[in-house]
Amino acid sequence: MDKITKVDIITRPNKFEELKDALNKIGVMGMTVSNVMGCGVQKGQTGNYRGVTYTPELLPKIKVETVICEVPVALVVETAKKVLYTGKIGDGKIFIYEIANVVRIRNGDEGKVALNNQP
Amino acid sequence: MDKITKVDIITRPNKFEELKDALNKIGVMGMTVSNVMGCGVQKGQTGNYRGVTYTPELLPKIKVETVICEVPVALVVETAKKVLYTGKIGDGKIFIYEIANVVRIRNGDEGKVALNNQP
Amino acid sequence: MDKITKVDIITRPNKFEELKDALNKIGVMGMTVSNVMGCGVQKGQTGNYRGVTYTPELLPKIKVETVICEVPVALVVETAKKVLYTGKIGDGKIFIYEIANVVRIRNGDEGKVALNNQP
Amino acid sequence: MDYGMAIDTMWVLVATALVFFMQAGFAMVETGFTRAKNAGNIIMKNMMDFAVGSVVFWVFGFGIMFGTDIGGYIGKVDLFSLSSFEHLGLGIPKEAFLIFQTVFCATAATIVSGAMAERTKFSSYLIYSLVISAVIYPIVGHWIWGGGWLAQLGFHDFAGSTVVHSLGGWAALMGAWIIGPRLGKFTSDGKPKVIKGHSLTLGALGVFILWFGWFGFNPGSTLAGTSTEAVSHIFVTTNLAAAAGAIASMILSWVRYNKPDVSMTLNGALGGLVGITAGTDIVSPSGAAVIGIISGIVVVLAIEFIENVMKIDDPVGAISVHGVCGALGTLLVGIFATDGGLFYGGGTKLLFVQLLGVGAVALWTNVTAYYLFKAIDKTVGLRVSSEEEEEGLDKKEHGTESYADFQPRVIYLNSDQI
Amino acid sequence: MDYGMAIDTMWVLVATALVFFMQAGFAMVETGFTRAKNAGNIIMKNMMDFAVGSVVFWVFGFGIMFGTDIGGYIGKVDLFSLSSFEHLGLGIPKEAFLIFQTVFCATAATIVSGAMAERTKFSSYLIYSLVISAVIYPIVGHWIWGGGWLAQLGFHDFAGSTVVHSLGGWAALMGAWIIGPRLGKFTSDGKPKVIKGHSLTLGALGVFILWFGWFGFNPGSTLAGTSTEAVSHIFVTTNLAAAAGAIASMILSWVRYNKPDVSMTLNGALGGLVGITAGTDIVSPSGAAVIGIISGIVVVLAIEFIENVMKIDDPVGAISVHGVCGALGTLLVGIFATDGGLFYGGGTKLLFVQLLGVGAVALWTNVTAYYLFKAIDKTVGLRVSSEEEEEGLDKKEHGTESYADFQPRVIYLNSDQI
Amino acid sequence: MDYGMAIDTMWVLVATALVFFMQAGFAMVETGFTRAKNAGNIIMKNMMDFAVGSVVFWVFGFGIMFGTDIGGYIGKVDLFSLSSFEHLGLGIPKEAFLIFQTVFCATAATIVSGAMAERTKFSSYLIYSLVISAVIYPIVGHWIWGGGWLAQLGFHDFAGSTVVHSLGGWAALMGAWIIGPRLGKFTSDGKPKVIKGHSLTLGALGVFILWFGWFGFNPGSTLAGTSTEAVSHIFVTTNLAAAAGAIASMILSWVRYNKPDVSMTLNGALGGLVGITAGTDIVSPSGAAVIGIISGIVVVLAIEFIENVMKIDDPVGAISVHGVCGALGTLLVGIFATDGGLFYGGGTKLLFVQLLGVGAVALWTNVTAYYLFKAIDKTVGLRVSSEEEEEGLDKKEHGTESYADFQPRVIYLNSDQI
Ligand SMILES: Nc1ncnc2c1ncn2[C@@H]1O[C@H](COP(=O)(O)OP(=O)(O)O)[C@@H](O)[C@H]1O
Ligand SMILES: Nc1ncnc2c1ncn2[C@@H]1O[C@H](COP(=O)(O)OP(=O)(O)O)[C@@H](O)[C@H]1O
Ligand SMILES: Nc1ncnc2c1ncn2[C@@H]1O[C@H](COP(=O)(O)OP(=O)(O)O)[C@@H](O)[C@H]1O
Repeated sequence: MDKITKVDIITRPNKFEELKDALNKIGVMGMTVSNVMGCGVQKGQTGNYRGVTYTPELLPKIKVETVICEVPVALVVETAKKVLYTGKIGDGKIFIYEIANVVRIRNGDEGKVALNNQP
Repeated sequence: MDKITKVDIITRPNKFEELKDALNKIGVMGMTVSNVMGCGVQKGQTGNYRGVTYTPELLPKIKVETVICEVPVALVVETAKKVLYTGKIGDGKIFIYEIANVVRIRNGDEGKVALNNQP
Repeated sequence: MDKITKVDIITRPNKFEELKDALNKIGVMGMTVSNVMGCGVQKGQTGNYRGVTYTPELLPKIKVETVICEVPVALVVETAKKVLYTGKIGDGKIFIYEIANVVRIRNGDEGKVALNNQP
Repeated sequence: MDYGMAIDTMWVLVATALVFFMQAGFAMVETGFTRAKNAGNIIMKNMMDFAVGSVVFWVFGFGIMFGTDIGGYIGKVDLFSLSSFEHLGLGIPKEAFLIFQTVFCATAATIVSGAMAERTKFSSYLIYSLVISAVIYPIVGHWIWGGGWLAQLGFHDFAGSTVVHSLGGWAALMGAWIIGPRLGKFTSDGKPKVIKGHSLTLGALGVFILWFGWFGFNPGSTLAGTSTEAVSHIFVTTNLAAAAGAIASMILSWVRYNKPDVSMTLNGALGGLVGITAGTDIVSPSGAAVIGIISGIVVVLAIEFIENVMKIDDPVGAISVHGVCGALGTLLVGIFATDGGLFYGGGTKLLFVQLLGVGAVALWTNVTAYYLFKAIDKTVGLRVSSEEEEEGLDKKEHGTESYADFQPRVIYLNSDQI
Repeated sequence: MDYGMAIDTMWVLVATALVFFMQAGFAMVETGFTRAKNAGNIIMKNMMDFAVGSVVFWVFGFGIMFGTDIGGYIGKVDLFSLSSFEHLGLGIPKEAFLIFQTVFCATAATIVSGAMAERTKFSSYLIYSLVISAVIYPIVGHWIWGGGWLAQLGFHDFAGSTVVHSLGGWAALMGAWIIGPRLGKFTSDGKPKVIKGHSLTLGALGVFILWFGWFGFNPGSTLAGTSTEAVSHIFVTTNLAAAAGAIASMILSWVRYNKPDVSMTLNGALGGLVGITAGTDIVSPSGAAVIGIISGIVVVLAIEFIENVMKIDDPVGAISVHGVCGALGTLLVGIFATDGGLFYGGGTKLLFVQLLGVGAVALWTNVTAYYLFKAIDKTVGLRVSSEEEEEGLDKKEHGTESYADFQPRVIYLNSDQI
Repeated sequence: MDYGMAIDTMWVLVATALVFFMQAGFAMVETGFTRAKNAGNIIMKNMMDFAVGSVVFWVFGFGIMFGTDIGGYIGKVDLFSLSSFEHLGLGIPKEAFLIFQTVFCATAATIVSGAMAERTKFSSYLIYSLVISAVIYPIVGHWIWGGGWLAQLGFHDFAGSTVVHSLGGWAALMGAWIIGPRLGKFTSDGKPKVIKGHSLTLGALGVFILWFGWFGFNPGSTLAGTSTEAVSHIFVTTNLAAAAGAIASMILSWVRYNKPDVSMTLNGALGGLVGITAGTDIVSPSGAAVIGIISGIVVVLAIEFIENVMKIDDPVGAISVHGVCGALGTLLVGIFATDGGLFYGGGTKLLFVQLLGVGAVALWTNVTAYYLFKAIDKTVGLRVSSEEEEEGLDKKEHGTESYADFQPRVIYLNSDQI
């Protein structure tokens, strides 16, 4: 069985559309996205609510999870880096895991074939 | 230490109740669920907002994460497939990972025992 | 390359602030948090809506994901356990995985260095 | 200058505006008590039954309701309400009376949308809405307010507990029964499950708006701002019944469910308002408070009965609030009317007339609404497909969603009952 | 036909409806400025203090407030407000006056719920609500509007800056102080933390509704639609004070926090409305604008003072808006009254009477409210458990949740302060 | 006692309160149809244009609009509206007239905020708001309602289809055009993309409130509650046009997009209301229905045209609803006026005068608004930075967020178009 890898990309919400288009272009068609809150070096814009000043330490981020097999991991990472890079704190992180198996429920496909997105 | 496995099931939101009941029946009692948005072959229903037509590319999905040890992975996958199968695009995917360890905070149990759900 | 580990902590939402402070103190500066719903031994408070009684089986939880390398896993687990422990059902679980790699988008750092949080 | 007429006209028109605003109240209550995925659909129904009702009542309904009486049963159709309606002997301009009656008609029509919420086809709802405003409501209206047979018998329904509310409630009963419960509302063995509303705050806002509008609905029905004692009295009884209804429902829900239930309390206030509407002018403040208490208790029991025993799914409690409390309040006039009521030594005569009227309207409405909904079901179909229902009517019937910027909680829905 | 009385009655009743609607405004402001997990509880409090207040004021309060004067301090109790109250010499039916006064009483009662929001036991709140409507408010009302000692001294509080608003505000002060701050409102070293409201839009809607209702509150207090110059003048001064208050708060918040603060601006509009209420009939438009500006500035400073210095947690700013601006506005009558005010050559006589009245009401209310809340605390308990508070009062006190279809943002709450 | 004046004054003041409440309606429509991240900003704009407008119109605008005529073009400035304005020959107190005109002025001002929503700097909006209330609106008001040249020619704009609505609409056109579309509104090749509103329920509530307020806007413009026939007629025509507009838009959207569109239907009701406002007193009920239908159709087409062809981004459809339907409704008076209209044998004279008036106001407003917005843009800048726009104006302009307790759906925004 080929190596299946999961790539988790945590980044700015407004970058999603571009990221999705870029990943689609290199053949990554499936992904799962969620709203998360990030805590890191980047801090939020200082605000003021009824006279009390505060600085949010949690910032809205998105987590894009994509499981790949045929498309090389390095290409995915490169693509994501290119699209998401602004050079400012808060660009986000990419986490890479190995994965044991994947199953497509619709037709029972397992492994690599479960990831090629034909209808 | 026994092998601990994490099974992530991404599927249609309205299937959750059935899935939960089926998993409970085979002994999987604990799970963590989140609202995610899925991007894949399935596309949303074309809509129209104030005269502009659009087709959502992100669809509401749920991600059910369950970490198992005694219950065989194959049984979990079979059960999920049976319950979630409709044969239509968008049934979703199951991702399987190995996991290094698990800790139950309440009593400090680690590994396999941390997963048997007695109160 | 040093071993990179991901620690997922699923616990009560109102514990987040304390947990974050405690993790910061031992050097874990970055984390990603999401709202999840948990299903386990713990059941919700029985409610009543317009005359029908119900007991929620899904409870609001948070999932704190943190990827670490220099800080020892055991220390993170110990710290989390100390802060999150109430002894009551529903304290939550800690899942530990190995991870293949991590990339910081802002500067392309990979692996261990990508995790040290200097601006 | 006829100052009296000017005062009366102003009064009726201010009341008209207030009663119109009740449409916003209905919209908020109905949408607040149902799910977010159907919010836009409910809004549309509320908006359209008022729009359609306004036009249809002007074209047909007003004539049927107030045209020259034909045998006590129906008024002469008068397309576009063009004639002078002098036989009514109005103290205000015809057009003031027309618009006041229009907003009442629309109130009756809109009651149904709550009971049939979250599963009714939009086009079918429009048909229903047209027929009730053109025919079903105006005929009952003629019987009671247009000089028809019930009016002649001395039936007393001052502002419409029966004409407006119970009529709407019975139509709601037939609609909700024929269309069947929402998917997942009952377990396979018939136990009701919880389907929570999506915004208690909007629901409560709706109740406040309705209560506010009721200060037009009841006092406006004097058609006379110059009747100062009467309108003042009506304000007092209306308010006390609503307050007592809310308190009674709250206490009963506290006793029965261990906790004071928010939505039941809101329903109790509405039950009190519906209950007092028939006798608001001729019961004492204490009588009003008692009517409110009775309505507040009955509305809770009725909601439970309809759901648990009859297995009918009425998401907002419209049948209980409008149908049951409307009928009940009309009957209670026979008991609490200070002139002619049973408790005030008036014997049972009025009570019997009230019973007759309530029964006749229930019969008429249930029968006509039954055939109407059956006919719609057979032809265009009454209910959306189960796929549409699951995805939500907003997406499927209107191609949109109501809360695009918020993360919906898609699970949770059917998973949290005992 | 007495047209004058008809016009006056209509005026008072229309005003009654508008003032009633302010309950919806309070409900929206209070719920919008607090957290989603307590929204249903706040709704319930707003609904129930009106319901309970309506009944209690009718049964007891009205007599105490307007019954035959006993020594200048209290009116004769008149159960169920049954007597004719002829000594009042009303130009409108008694029942019109009763219902108008009822909605005023409920306004005073409801102010407290905002200041004690998110932590008060529901049953305890009901007790408070009953006592303020039955005793605390009617006695002050008697002093000032019922012909009592302050009225005899010439104290001028036209529509209730003191009677209604500062009374409510002082009760709120005692309540919020005795119950203590919400969990997490202050750091261990006493620095205030941010707890954001859950819906600025509902909060703003509430402010618009209140402003709208104030067009009944102030002009209605003439009790006479025939006083055309007076009511017109009151409309102008009421509106200008509100507008000036909003502008002043906005500018001050801009200066102090670098950004024009939404919720402070909303509070500023309310502060202006409360401030003008006492003198709306006897200050000039320019005077009204100045009173609005002063109120708008003071409300911001008072909110900061109460939170930062007094360490009292008032989630919606009720103490500052109603207590502080109410007292202040009443004093400013002594300065800006075109007839008798200090700036108009009237000397300090009126000002002293105003000061006396403001002080007396503050003393009375703070003392009675203090003992009331202490007594409740000792017996049934004032505050929910900390577990209930954390989970939210909706779940724990009412067994429900207000926004079932939306994913709550459960973290974030206490984690984002400096 | 002059009862007639009392009745007229009450009428105007009740109408004033209703028209004031339309501000809440605008706030809800505009915020509901735009994104959650800008909700607080929109609220602030709506609150502040009323507050600023109230003050500025009192200080300057009222004099310019109603002061002694200078050459037919402008009234004599009268700081703080102090003189007696006897030349107006009012049947009600001056202050009643002042406050009634104030709420109309604020309505004109507030229209723009919707069209420029989600990208305009708050401080710039305040400047615009001040200038339109002080100068642009009062001058047109003088031409038409202040005895100016258009009034002298017999131009008929009863309650302000042109004076208020089309003026606001044209200013909105210039503003939205000059500031440019929201980020992501058009693809690089100019195709419009979907940016959904965040709450259809609040939007619908706003429409109900506006419709309710219109029962003050149109009938109040008689300035006479004693004109019983006229006010009753106006109620009927206003309501029918709104209903017909909603139905027409719904049907057209159903035909064009295969589904009855919620927000278009809401716009249709508003289009009907705007369209009828000019001729509400002198068209028949049938004429009103036809005007409503035409407005309902045109509003949909105009929204499409402005977005697809003109590539102007008007998030709430303000230009189409107020500008286009306002102008159109004014023209249709020339056709449907039962006395003088083309279809009623009155020839084209009135139609030409209407055309002239509509054209003159369009010219004046577009030119002055153009230079105003350009001047603001050159000096303080009209638009927020793109970073601010992306994060949302609530955070960046006001340091807060409107819905702190709900998980926002941050993705989805620009990603779901064809
Ligand atoms: N060690 C970590 N584990 C999990 N998530 C992390 C970790 N470090 C950072 N993140 C996520 O990445 C986001 C961006 O990180 P941050 O330190 O603010 O900036 P940068 O990505 O530029 O280093 C954070 O908001 C958080 O969601
Ligand atoms: N490669 C992938 N990585 C992560 N998630 C995926 C991947 N492919 C699909 N998914 C998830 O599975 C869901 C269903 O996939 P889709 O291609 O639409 O249909 P099917 O499951 O029938 O193949 C998607 O919405 C997405 O959430
Ligand atoms: N096997 C599992 N896989 C994934 N998540 C789990 C598992 N067991 C428990 N959880 C998560 O942990 C939470 C707490 O578990 P629960 O059994 O209620 O109490 P405790 O943590 O005290 O054992 C659950 O709500 C769920 O989110």
